[in-house]
Amino acid sequence: MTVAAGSPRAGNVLELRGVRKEFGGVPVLHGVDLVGRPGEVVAVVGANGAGKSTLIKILAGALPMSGGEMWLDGARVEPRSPHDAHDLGIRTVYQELTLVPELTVTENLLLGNFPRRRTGLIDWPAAHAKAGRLLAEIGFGAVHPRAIAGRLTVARQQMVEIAKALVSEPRVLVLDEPSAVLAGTDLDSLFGLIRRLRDRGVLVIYVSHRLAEVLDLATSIVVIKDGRVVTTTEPARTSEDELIRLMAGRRLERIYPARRTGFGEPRLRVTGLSRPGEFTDVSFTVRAGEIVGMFGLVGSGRSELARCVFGAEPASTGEVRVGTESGSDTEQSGRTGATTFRSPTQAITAGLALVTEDRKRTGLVPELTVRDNIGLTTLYSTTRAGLLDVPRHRRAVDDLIARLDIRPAHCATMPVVRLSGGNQQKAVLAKWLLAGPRVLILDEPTRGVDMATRMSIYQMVDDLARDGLAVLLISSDLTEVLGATDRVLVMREGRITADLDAEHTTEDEVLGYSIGRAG
Amino acid sequence: MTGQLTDAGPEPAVEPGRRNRLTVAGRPVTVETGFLTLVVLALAVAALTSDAFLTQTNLTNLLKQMVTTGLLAFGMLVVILTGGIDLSVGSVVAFAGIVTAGLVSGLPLPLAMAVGIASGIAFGLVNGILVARFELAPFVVTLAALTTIRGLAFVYSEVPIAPEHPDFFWLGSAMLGPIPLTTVIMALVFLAGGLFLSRTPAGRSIIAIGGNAETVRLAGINVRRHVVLAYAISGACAGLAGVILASRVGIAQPSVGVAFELDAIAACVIGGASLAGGRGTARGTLGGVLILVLINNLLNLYDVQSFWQQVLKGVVIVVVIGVQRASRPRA
Amino acid sequence: MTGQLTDAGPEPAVEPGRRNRLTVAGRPVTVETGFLTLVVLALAVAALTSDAFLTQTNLTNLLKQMVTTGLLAFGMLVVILTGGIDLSVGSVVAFAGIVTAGLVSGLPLPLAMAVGIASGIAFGLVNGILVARFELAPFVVTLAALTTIRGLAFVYSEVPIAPEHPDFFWLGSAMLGPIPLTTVIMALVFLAGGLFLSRTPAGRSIIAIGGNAETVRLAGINVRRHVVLAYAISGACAGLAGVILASRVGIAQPSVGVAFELDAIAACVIGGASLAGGRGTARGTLGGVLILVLINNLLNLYDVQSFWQQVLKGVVIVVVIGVQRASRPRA
Amino acid sequence: SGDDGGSGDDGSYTVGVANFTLGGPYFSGMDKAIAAQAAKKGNVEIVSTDANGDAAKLAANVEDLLSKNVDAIIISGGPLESAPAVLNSIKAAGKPVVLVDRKFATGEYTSWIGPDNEAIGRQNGEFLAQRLASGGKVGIIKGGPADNSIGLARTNGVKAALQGKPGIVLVEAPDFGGWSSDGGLTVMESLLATNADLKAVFCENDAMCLGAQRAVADAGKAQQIVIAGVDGQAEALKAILDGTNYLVTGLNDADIIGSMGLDRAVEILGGASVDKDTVVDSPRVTKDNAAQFLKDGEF
Ligand SMILES: Nc1ncnc2c1ncn2[C@@H]1O[C@H](COP(=O)(O)OP(=O)(O)OP(=O)(O)O)[C@@H](O)[C@H]1O
Ligand SMILES: Nc1ncnc2c1ncn2[C@@H]1O[C@H](COP(=O)(O)OP(=O)(O)OP(=O)(O)O)[C@@H](O)[C@H]1O
Ligand SMILES: [Mg+2]
Ligand SMILES: [Mg+2]
Repeated sequence: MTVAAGSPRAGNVLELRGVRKEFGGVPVLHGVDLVGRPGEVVAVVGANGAGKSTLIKILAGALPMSGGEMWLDGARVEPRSPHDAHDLGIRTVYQELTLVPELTVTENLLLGNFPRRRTGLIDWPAAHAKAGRLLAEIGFGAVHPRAIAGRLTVARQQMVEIAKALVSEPRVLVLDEPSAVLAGTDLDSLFGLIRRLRDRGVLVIYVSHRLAEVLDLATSIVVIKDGRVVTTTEPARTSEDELIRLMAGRRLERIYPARRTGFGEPRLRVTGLSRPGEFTDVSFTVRAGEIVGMFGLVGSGRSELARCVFGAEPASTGEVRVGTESGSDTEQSGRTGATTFRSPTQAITAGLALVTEDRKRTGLVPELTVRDNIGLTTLYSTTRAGLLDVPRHRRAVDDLIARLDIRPAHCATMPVVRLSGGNQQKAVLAKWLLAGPRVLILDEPTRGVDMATRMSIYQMVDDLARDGLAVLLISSDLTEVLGATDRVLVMREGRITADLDAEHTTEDEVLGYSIGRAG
Repeated sequence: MTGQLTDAGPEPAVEPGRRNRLTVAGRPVTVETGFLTLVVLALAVAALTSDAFLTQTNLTNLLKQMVTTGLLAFGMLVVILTGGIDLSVGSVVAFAGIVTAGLVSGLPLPLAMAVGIASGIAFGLVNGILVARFELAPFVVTLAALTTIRGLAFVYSEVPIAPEHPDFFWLGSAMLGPIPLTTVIMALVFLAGGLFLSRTPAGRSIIAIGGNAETVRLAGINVRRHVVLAYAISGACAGLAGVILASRVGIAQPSVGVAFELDAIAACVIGGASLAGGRGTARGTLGGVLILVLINNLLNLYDVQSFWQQVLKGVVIVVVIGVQRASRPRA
Repeated sequence: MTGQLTDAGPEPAVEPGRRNRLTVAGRPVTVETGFLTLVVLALAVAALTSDAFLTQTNLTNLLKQMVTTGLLAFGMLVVILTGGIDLSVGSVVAFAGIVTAGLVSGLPLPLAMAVGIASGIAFGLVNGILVARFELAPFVVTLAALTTIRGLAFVYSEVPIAPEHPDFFWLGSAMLGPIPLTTVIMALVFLAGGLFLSRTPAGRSIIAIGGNAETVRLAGINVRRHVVLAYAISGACAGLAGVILASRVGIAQPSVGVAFELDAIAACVIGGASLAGGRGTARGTLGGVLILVLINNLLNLYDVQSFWQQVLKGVVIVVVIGVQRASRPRA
Repeated sequence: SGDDGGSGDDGSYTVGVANFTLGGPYFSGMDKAIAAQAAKKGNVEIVSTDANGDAAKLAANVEDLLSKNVDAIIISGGPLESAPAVLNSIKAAGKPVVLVDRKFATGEYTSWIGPDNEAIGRQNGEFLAQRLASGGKVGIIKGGPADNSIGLARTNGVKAALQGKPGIVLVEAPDFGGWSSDGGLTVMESLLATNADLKAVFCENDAMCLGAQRAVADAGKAQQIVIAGVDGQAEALKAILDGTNYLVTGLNDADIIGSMGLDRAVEILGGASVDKDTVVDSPRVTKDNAAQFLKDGEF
């Protein structure tokens, strides 16, 4: 789509022309054009590292552009700070969570916009009420305004992030992968919200790797590959397959590998595991070669369960057994009657691995290099004469970087924070694969991962399972849970409510168990 | 609830799924109750074990001896909330005091005092600008300031200055009934400061900055300006403390105030502040000051020999923050 | 490259996507080169402006003067890398020194020295356990330790101890050619320490812990044990520094070492360490020590008046970390 | 002469002054007195250093001075007890060293000039004994731990004079006043809380006494408690002269000691043979003679 030079096309709220960005001489965006009118939902899709978040940060005033132009309502603008962008009516929800963890939801929402009394002091009751109203209006009433933000689940934090952008109505709302951590009704609330805003004439810029929802929501779709726009199209004129092909630059056959059969011995056995307030009497088994999915709504207790199985938190009762080894046979954990691993170290020694859901807080050491992050699990096992065997360590890590196609190619010595979100996720995965586990627990492993990479992750997990790895895949993505696993456990309010054969169940059935409608 | 006034945050809801580590009679011990118990317990023990403790002289002493640490601790709290630290306060105390004492002969007393406090603000602004604008580490910036300002105090006057001005003593020794005027001033600082932190946008922003500065910046708030403000407040408090201390002693010494910053920081942490920023209350800090002053007072009343006082003081501080920590839910 | 040995991290590749703020002749000034330039510049200025600077006596002095700060700074670096801080080192210096001097009359000299160093390790272990096991704030734990250990030093001996033992001086005054033995010891500590940080699992873990302790814990590494180890290393370095200092001065005083921690911390930060943890190198810290010692030495050689020395020292430190900061890419 | 130091050939010298600390009026007064005397002489240049209370830094400073090839070194050791290695390195460099105020317990020095602190204390004690003929409680405020033997000597002097006197009770404050006025104030406040019936208080230096005097005044006990200090700090002399309850101090005159120290160094450089130790008189200052000392007491 070419735009006449000179004045921007009438009716466009936002117009980007030839936006370029380089980081220290390395170009990331090569001249991106993007046009949006009021009441449109412009979806931006592209593989991990394509430059979507970079583009969005430029829109938000959080990053300066290296070249190009930005027009808003027919006027040339150049927001130099988030503050400028706010004043221009651009509100942004970033890919990474940006809440102040110590503060309440209310404060996170209203920071800078507090209702005040005549004395000039903040009116707290009014503030909480306002926050509550706002959350309810946009369908996130489940989030308590007085809760401390840092203690909420990632999903709820994401809701707060979204609500924050809507404290005053924006002209342009920019959402960078808002749906990645949401599921079920929360997802529906988000879509409803976007539609309502669209109908009110707000321009929504929407980044997502979930192509089905992109096709459903967007009015136009911009496909970015390696920092260039490859196509601008419309949902009616394209398909998921085509988009994937455009993003990846190649045709992709089937998303999920064929199912395996003939599972081996039980590898992970969890019996009667409980932790008050989080989950109750959970029992399940994962066999060698089996991939077991676990679905549930936000707050259903899956992540807590995983942490507990992994020994990161104590259980009050129950037993965890890996292969024939059980957690802490000799010494019962704490004062409780549980026989579980007392520390991640123990769990890892027994062959467990856990890819946590919050990579920023529990998956990565941000300032360390990619290589050091991945090597973390094998630090103590790759030594010679007490010293780290650097060449061997390096070879093993670099090999995985190549196998998982973590980008950019020379990223081994980059601090891991500088990777794009999806590539960070791959680095976390690599760390655990390097440890050579016998049981792999994945908590939302494909969050923010593009389709092509997802497929390679599924393929990799499948390969490992064929070699006898037992996998527990926790996910809020129904399609993934059904497609990539052999068996699905459904969790509701801290209990396992169903154990279904993945091949013979339906999305509706799983969802039903998760909200207590069926069974 | 009067607590509202000095609470640095709106009360959080009861958090589901989090357990406090200490419980008494089944009820979780919150930071506030755990801490209050500690203070009350300390006071009770003091009253029961020392005849001298509850005498009016001693109680007045306690009130007087809180003032310097108290003022410094409040300013320190504000800086700590941003995630910074201000090691220069002790030197500012010396500088503000000696400048005030030096000027009294030429200027009207209130003006001389204002200059003393203003000098504290000026140093605070420099600290703040170096930290916020030039993004230098607060620890080292204020450590350098500690050295430089101490040097400047000596450059201003190598010898102590004892002003002739008869009113010079007044501020430091006036009593409002049984309560020293300086204690009232300190209380007012905590009251206004608590209100500032809990009920003004600037105060809330300062706390939020300590929690996550980038978020606050992305929310369109000028982070730098708030950080500079925080250091200026600390400077102002240190300046005021310096003026009051000089007036109280009647002599301004360029060497005064060495290691004062340590007690101020300890008071904040004992009062529940996190040195990582974002957490801490005026009320808690005041409690921390009280505990520190109590420790000193009791060790003196029990006639504990000085070295053992040092040994015990350290041990007691660890015990106090241990209790404090145990009554806070796990992060 | 020998640098590998003392580098606490893998060399960062030329990092794409980051702009350095300083460039010289179009090439970005990295931390390393910027810092090195600074050191070389300081040395050049010193050599050109002071006749006394390049004399052998003075250079030997410089080497001697680095030792205490250097040893403390390395231990401090290890603690800082974990995200902690150790304020107690100055008191440990005093304690280790006085205990060694006290024991020399009864024990063989090496054994007495070993006891001095061991006492430092013991204090470090206590600090580490309080921080790691009880999750107390390092700043306050080690501040309390500062007070307690100082008190214990005085309890051990209120008066300085000057041992009669003729060999007591030896360690502090022996020379290997033009180089003081103590400097060689310090250099060995930095060499071994650099190796530890860059090439052992424990060292790498300590750095990672400072970056994100929870991630490290979940990776199966015993975080607590490593944190305790870090404080023990700091205690060992402080103990060694105390023994060397007593031997150098020829007399052990319970009051020695006040505020030593500040120079040690400053050296780490000048050398590029982040007080938030996770970033810092042995090599950089050594550079920081050199710069601090140079500042003092030059101010003396230029005959700057004492109080102005303090004023200037602070200013120079700010300038140095400013240059340092400017040559580091923005976060 | 330049900073390569005069050889003395032209009769000019460079003298290095190593101050352990300048952080107290007495010590900075000493440093100034040395410089003033040198200026008076005309041919002596002074290089002064400050160790900021750090023994290792003192050693470093002396090494720096030796690098600059000074002809002689004066050490104002303040509370420092001894510095054998410092003295050794000066000796190794073949330079004379003059100690002022503080005589080191160990090590070789060329000459020492200073007060007899125990005598000053005794002098104060005798004054108080006279004053409290009918007995009473005497508080003692110490500056710091006994690793500073100056304070210890002063206190021992007071005790020696007062102990065994009928009706006299000695009370030592548990905490130290840190040699400063604010420290003296706080310690006195605490002391008054447990000992309301004090009749007199002795502090190991004037700075602390000035603070203690405030605490006594605030407690409304200025009529009841008399004060005795040591040093002759200007404010103390004034308080004595004004007829307050600050009755006595022992003059420890930095001016005299400092100028004598410089003279001594120059004499040694000139080849004269000098006394090893010289005790400087410390006259007792009371209201009667305070005026005379206040005039020239300039620190
Ligand atoms: N601050 C930075 N410094 C250097 N390189 C950066 C920086 N930020 C991003 N990059 C690089 O820019 C490229 C684009 O990153 P960006 O985060 O925009 O990707 P993305 O399309 O949002 O990917 P994802 O789907 O994984 O979120 C990546 O190669 C990334 O490594
Ligand atoms: N309304 C709520 N407000 C705050 N916290 C909540 C709420 N509901 C649940 N939680 C918290 O959520 C935690 C359980 O969530 P957990 O992460 O284990 O579930 P999950 O099924 O993995 O959800 P998610 O998909 O978000 O990861 C508990 O610690 C609980 O305290
Ligand atoms: Mg992105
Ligand atoms: Mg979860």
